[in-house]
Amino acid sequence: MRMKLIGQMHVLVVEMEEELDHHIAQNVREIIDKELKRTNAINLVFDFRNLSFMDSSGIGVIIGRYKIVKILGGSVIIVSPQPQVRRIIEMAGIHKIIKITNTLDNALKMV
Amino acid sequence: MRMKLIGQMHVLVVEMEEELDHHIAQNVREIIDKELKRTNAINLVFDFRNLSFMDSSGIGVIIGRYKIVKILGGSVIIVSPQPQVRRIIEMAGIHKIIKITNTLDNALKMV
Amino acid sequence: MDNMMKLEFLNKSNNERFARTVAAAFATILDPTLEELSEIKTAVSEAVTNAIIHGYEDSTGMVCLEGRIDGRTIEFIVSDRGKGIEDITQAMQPLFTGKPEMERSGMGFTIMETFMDSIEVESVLGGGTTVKMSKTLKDR
Amino acid sequence: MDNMMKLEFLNKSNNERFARTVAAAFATILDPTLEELSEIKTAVSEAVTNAIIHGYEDSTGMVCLEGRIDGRTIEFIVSDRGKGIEDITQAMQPLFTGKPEMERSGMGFTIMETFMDSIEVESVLGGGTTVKMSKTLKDR
Ligand SMILES: Nc1ncnc2c1ncn2[C@@H]1O[C@H](COP(=O)(O)OP(=O)(O)O)[C@@H](O)[C@H]1O
Ligand SMILES: Nc1ncnc2c1ncn2[C@@H]1O[C@H](COP(=O)(O)OP(=O)(O)O)[C@@H](O)[C@H]1O
Repeated sequence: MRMKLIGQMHVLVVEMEEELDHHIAQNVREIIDKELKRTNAINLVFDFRNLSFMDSSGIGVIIGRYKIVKILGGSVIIVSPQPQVRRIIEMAGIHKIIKITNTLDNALKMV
Repeated sequence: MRMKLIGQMHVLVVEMEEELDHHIAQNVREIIDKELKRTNAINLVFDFRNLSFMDSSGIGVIIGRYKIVKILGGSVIIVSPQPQVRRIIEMAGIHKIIKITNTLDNALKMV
Repeated sequence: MDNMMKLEFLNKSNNERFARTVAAAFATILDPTLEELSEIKTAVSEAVTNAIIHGYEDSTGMVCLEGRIDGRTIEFIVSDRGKGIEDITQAMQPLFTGKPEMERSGMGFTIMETFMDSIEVESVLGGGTTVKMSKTLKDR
Repeated sequence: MDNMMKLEFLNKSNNERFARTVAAAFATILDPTLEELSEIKTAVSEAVTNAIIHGYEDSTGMVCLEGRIDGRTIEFIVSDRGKGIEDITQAMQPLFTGKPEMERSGMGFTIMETFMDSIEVESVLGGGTTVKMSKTLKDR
């Protein structure tokens, strides 16, 4: 997992790698929440380009962050989920409340 | 596994893929021996470029074919073994009796 | 039965990935499509994660993953000897979770049902839970 | 002990690849180098192949692959309940094989010894064979 802050837009970009399951989720959650507090970011972009697998633990991570960011008045955007990840996202109905787009550039225009 | 015959040189080129273990070896042996008979080839080139794994069952396959080809008066050449495969070959001393080279072109010049 | 395997492992969360990799490696024997393989991996990941976090919670125990192949049909049985499920019908409802505080989504069983052809759950309170899932792969 | 797993599977030759993939997936928990991973995969492949072809020959039986992790040390135990080895010292000699007609090279034990840090073989004639191998991985 890598993170970068785009300060003037208050966007935290989280680039996930490999596989997001319950084991990984525990860490990811903590790190993102700390970073949101530390940086005063209010928008969150999940860059899923390099995420090859996600199970329902990932749904919990996304929805949990969505709730926090909503309270801050910002939004969550998902970039480029691979087919397996996209199916999980759609099965959970996440695409109805969170925007999905193909490139990081697009995501940054949408926040 | 793919095979091609270079008729005027009496060379049978065997391109191995994925992993060569005891399970695969049983088949490989039979197919090569049949093809040597059918085509009257006397030289054998093992193209190992795309072989990602080999265990000691592969040693048996190589040495077994070496013995047959020697009787026919031809030679065996190994092309481009990956590191794991090369280690097994060297551990078994195969490199002392069989030539190893980097390209198929080189191998064809060497038969 | 054409093939079978049985894997037991500690209920550590870093074994979740290990267990679904094993399931995928076993399924590979049937030369599945990429889609079938990722469905199997996901379904097994859900069942194994449940055994680890809901079955055992903070206690130590072993999780069992059995695989069976019969023709083009592959079956996985994930079992634990943990706390068991009180109301299976409720547990299997989409979005139901016993652990909202852990940000569980309650989608685990729904994913297993969607990605596999059939699923059967047996559970004994205090005795453990067994989830049996099967899927018939496309002829190749 | 930090982690453990136990895998049992039928003595079918298409499980050789499955078993070494499982060993590699278990070792992956320790984040090994590519070289360490391929050494482990090869050593386990040799032991499992031996159980299948020498242990059981044409009869049906189960092969067991256990894995244990302790710090940076990983141990694998491959066992069968097959015919056993009469003379272990002879069996472990480089180039010795009981099945030259199958084009076995007699290099299996030599590869296990070279790729792992230690190997112990126990065998009971008619009772089966257990090969225990361990390797301490580089700190990362
Ligand atoms: N192996 C198990 N042992 C005990 N309870 C379980 C087990 N598997 C599932 N459950 C119960 O069923 C509920 C629903 O499971 P699931 O649909 O996978 O959603 P989630 O894991 O997100 O809670 C769990 O929250 C838990 O209460
Ligand atoms: N699990 C086993 N059960 C019975 N005999 C075995 C077993 N493993 C090894 N052996 C004996 O030891 C010999 C040497 O084994 P190895 O060095 O792996 O070479 P290879 O498999 O090429 O014969 C075998 O040929 C066999 O006779």
